[in-house]
Amino acid sequence: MSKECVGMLLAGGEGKRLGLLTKNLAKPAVPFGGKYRIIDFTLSNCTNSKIHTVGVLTQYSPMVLNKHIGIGKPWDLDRQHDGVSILSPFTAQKGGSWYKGTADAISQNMQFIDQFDPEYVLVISGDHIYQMNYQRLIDHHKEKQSEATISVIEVPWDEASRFGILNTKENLEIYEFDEKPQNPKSNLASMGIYIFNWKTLRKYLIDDEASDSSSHDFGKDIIPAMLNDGLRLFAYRFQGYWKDVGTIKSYWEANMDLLEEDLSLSLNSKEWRTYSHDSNYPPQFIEPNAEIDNSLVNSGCWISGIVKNSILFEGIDVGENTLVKESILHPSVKVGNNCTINRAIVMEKVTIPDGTVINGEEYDEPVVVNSENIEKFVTE
Amino acid sequence: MSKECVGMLLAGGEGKRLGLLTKNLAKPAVPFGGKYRIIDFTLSNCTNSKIHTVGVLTQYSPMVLNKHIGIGKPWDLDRQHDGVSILSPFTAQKGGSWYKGTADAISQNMQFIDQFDPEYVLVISGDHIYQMNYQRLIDHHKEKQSEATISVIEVPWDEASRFGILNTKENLEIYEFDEKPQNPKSNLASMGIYIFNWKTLRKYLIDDEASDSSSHDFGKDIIPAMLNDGLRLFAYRFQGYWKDVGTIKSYWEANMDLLEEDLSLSLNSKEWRTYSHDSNYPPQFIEPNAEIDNSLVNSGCWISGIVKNSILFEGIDVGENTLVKESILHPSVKVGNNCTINRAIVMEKVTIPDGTVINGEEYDEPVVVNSENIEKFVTE
Amino acid sequence: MDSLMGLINIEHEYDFLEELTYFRCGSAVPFAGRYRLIDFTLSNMVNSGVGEVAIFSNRKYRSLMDHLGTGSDWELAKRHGGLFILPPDWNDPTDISRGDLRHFHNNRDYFHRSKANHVIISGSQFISNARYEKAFNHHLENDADVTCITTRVNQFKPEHVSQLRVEHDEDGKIHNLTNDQQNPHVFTGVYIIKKDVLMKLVDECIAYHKDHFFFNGIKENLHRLNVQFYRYEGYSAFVNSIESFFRQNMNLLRPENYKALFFKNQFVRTKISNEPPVKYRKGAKVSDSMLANGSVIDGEVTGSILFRGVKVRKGAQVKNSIIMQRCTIEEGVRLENVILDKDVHISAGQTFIGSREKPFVVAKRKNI
Amino acid sequence: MDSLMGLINIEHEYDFLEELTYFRCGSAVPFAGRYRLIDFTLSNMVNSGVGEVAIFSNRKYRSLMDHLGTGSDWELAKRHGGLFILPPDWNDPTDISRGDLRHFHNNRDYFHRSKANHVIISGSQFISNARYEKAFNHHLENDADVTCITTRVNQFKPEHVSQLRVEHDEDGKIHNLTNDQQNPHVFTGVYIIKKDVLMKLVDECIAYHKDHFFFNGIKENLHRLNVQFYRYEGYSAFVNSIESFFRQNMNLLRPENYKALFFKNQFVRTKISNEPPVKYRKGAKVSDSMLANGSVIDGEVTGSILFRGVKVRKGAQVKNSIIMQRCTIEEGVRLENVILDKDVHISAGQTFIGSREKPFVVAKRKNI
Repeated sequence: MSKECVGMLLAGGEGKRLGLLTKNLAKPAVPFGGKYRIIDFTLSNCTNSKIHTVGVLTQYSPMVLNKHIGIGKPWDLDRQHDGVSILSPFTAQKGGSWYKGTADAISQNMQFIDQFDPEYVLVISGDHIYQMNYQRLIDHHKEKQSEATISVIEVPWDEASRFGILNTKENLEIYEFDEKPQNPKSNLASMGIYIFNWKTLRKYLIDDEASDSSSHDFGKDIIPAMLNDGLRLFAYRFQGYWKDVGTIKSYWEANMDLLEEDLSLSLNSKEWRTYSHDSNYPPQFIEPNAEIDNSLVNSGCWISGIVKNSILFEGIDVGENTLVKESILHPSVKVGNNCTINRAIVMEKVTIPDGTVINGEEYDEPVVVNSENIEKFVTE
Repeated sequence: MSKECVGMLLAGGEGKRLGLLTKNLAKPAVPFGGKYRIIDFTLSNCTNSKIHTVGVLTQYSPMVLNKHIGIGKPWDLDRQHDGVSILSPFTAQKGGSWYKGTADAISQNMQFIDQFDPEYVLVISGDHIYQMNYQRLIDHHKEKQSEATISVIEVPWDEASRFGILNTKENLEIYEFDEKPQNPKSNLASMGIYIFNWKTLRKYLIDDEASDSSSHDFGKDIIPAMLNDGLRLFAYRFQGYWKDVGTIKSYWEANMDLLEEDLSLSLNSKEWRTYSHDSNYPPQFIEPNAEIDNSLVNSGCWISGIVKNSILFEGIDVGENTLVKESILHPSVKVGNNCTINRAIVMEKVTIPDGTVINGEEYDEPVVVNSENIEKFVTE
Repeated sequence: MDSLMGLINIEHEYDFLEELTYFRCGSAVPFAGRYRLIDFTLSNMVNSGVGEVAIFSNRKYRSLMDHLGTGSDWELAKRHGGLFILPPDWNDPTDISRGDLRHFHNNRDYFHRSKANHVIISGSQFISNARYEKAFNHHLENDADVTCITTRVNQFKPEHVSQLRVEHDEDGKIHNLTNDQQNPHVFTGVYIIKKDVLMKLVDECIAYHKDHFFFNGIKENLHRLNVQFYRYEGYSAFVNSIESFFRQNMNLLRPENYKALFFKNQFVRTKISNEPPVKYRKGAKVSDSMLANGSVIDGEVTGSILFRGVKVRKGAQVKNSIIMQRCTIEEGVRLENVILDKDVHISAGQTFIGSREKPFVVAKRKNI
Repeated sequence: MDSLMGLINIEHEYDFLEELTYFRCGSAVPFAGRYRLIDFTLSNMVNSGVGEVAIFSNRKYRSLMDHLGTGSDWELAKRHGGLFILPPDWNDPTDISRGDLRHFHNNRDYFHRSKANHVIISGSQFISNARYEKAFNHHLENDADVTCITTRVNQFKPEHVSQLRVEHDEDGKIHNLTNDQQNPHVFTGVYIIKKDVLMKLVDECIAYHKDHFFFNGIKENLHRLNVQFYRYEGYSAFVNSIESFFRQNMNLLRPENYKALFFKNQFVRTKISNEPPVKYRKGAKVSDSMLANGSVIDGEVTGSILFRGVKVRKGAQVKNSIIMQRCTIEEGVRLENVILDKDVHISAGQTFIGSREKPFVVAKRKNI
């Protein structure tokens, strides 16, 4: 069964800079936005862009991620012949190997892609927050008769040296890929979203596998090799909200961004829905003395205290005379009475005893609280 | 969500003795019985026994197997909160490792089992052909207040030395496990089907993981350790058809067994259905000059010639004036005109040109034909 | 092995919720922020391990079908078993059955195909979060033909008037079902029956031209059947009028009732939505209320129940009201003791005030 | 982007297959070994990328619902889009619509909710394995209001009498739909229409008390609509009587027809069964036949079509017959030119012989 485009979603990374948040959890599975996991944004982009064949490449601590994706139902990807497939490392007659890099992960699953005989392969990763119609990218790719097209976003010039920068001609044809340049010639940063002609990519992947010196990475090896051979590569300019949630600070910020009134990304959009699992928690219950201001609150919450500028996942209790401020509470967190939680990220199922005070400093990284370090904050 | 029993289905083996049949295919995924794959029998046993939570442990060449199991629909295992989960090797903060043995595969997925908080864990493997109600095994296990119960089958005394033999007291309590004994004291062979109290097994798995000398195998390490500690272990006597299809000869025989009239295993049973994928091939078409005798023929076949004592999977053509005898033809095999196929196993999608003669010797292993060695048989 | 199959029989439930049932059957009316009435009985069945449930529907079942879909949100979309919505569709000219017996008669197949040997039958007006396993064990232990699930009413309300009362022997056998308004031992409308007894009684009822299975088949035969009762002790409510509908919604704003209905046993299942968390914007004031996801609040909400996707704009006040899915309440509106059905739009500046006993009801999709 | 939604309108298909439609609508009648008539048009829609299909059903739709289930076997069990079986269920006392217009009127929501801007409408009597993409492109390129899919009949048979014939201008615009029996250019009953044109015509038809959307809305308005045609060239058949049903089944035993219907384009989709391969036992004799899985053959079968799970015992002879699901034909029975509906049991030793023109039909579940 032939498909025009197969999506390959890289979800195997460990996300070390997210510290406690990814201790036993793949980064794409980290809770986000009061209801979602990070990968939901990319999976929803696939569904909304009518990319119905998606391979999800997992490797690091995949259990929660696998369970979350499950049969793909929330994304309408529970299909008989295509839909979502989880691709983990495996052994073959010549032995097995772990995924050594982004390109290697795709190489090892060539057989998976080949069975759909696609024209294009879309390579995306499961750790960015954005809403994007990949069909527009594909249209642009076709129009330019490109071999590979990379989605880019304009970043402020003074931050450009933190990104992989694409230098292009006026018609957006790429002539150079500059990884974290000291003196950037452009402010077009790669979003890690690639569309390739499968025939072309297939050849480069085979060559890349054979090379001992390669790190088997799209940005470092495959794209430079293609540029080197003079292939037609184009950039596609994306306009809208896009955020890499690679650190605790950027994770916190991206969550807080959702409270902005005029963000171009909207969870409430009817045209571009963000899909996730929905549990059967009852509606949230707001007690007579509760106050909630500028916050997102999910089902099953029971609010008796005050919640300001915060994101509350499902099944959370906020006790009486308690203040939760500029914080993110993951599912099933129970906050007792007379507590103050300020600028904190509290992880799933943590119970915070009465009277606890957790105070993050204003400009520091927010405090991450889990069931092991909670004791630190409890004053007897 | 607590479950009484979680099934863990070992499907990672390479099945080397099946030669060409498992060259790029996990053994449980090898086609069987005109429509099925070997694992269908075990998965159907789970469904029919109302074991709705099943982890399938895969490692070797899992692509076809994963695709076959998919979301578990044919077995009614496409469920939101449990159903079938494919468990592949993965990495964690301390790195990753391949499954080193049957017990190690379970150890690495303890977290998966723990989330269901089960009383019992059923360990089965995906490479045997049998129809069995696991609830009876569980009942027997409960009745005997056993810590671990192993399903056994009586084998002829003169073959007992080829099996793992359980020596039991009269009440079926096991006092010794004898792996391929030269002088067997019993003819009760282990079927590789275990039911454990999860609490007990969990402890033994942790100890076993810590041991450097262990091969991390249920039969070789876990069961002997339990017996050594004087735990109550019982055998459960299974009566019925059971076959390990570990070699090409036994694979062929087990297929041919399905043509027997009085086999206790029946594909046509309404009480114990064997579930598998069903494609949308049209009904089989039998031409005016065709003859079919004592055979199984699946949908989408187009028969012009003669078929005797054979098993034909879906989408097969048998040309005019062609004889197919005592053979197994996997899906989409096309046999031309004027051919003779005798005692052969022809693998998926092989096209056999007009006039080809393939003749397996009566007592030898049947000939396995794939798209590479087919040339050998073609006489120009 | 003894096992249960389910039947929700709404044939005899007429349009008991006035405006709310003009275009849908009562069982499909929204309740408690994100549910429909039928969700409670259906969840109870599924949570008690019932794997196949049929619904005998009568009229206006379209929104019920929309809500239930394939049944997958109740784990009932299966190859074997599952959910069967059975609208009336009979074309046998020789069929002489009447009332709900027509359903039983024309859906014999449903009962015959199943391996279950007992049937649990219910309507949609009894709201609870119950597990039926204990009742089923009681039924089996007493080798009952029928076991009626009952409850004790502590405070009589109008909705109890029509519920049958139970009189029983010392050994638990029901010998009478009456309308004695002083008797607090009330039949919930949920009962378990042996499948073979069910089929036999259906045949008898049809032969004698009866038209109500429970009244004619069971109530009139108490003397010759072994009819037991099992008393359910948890939180429950009957909803059979606008007044009781409004009051029973509001009762859930008492914490102890909310906890008893939603956090005892398993969760009540309902259609999975895909709504984001509630967005409380700057200046929102919400208290003493229950809100479902997808709502966006700028204004003031007290003592109210908001379903999914409700918008309350700046300066609007919503008090003691039930606001169903996707309603929009524009700036400066004041609502009190009001029920808005789905998709109602209230333009800026208006005021609507009903009473607790007679809430002001606005029908679906009205634009006021 | 231009896209298509589907509608299968069987409101006007009366009980056209005699005994076979006593208890089921025509679209649910088994055909060609493992299908039902509706599978062909439904598969064509799905294979052409249509993601939502509604069925306007009228009476006797129960077995249709059983067959289609959740729609998952046609890949139509989705959260968005999917399969909508819409039985008649209207309760609006102000509704004045008649005939199939009642369906269109009461299911406006279905059309409004979809993002598709064109609708492909069909009945169930036209059997083909078509992809509609080309017809849709033709429709778009000509900016047609309606595009009728047509075919050319080479040999007139009774089933063609009632099919409309197409007269068109040189530029492809249809100016007349007639009953001219000499005209081989036949309308298949399948057409594509702009959604906004559809909705407008529905309103007009209702306002003028019309009762047949195609006749009154389209055929009577050919002069003011841009109605184009697209000619389908592949294998096709009309089934609208027992005689054509029998003949069109038998026609599929000619290899070229079987190949043209089943191996062109994608497979025809149908309900997934779980039957094992056909078991040919020792001594079985089968030729010139089509067999579905689950059958067990000991006897002799020639020139016949056997559905799933049919048992032909030793010494039984089945010739030129259609044997539907789960029939059992006991030892020594002789059948010729016979149609057995589902679950028929023919006891040992009997002989039934019909004629090609008037096959002997045995109704469902008969035990003879």
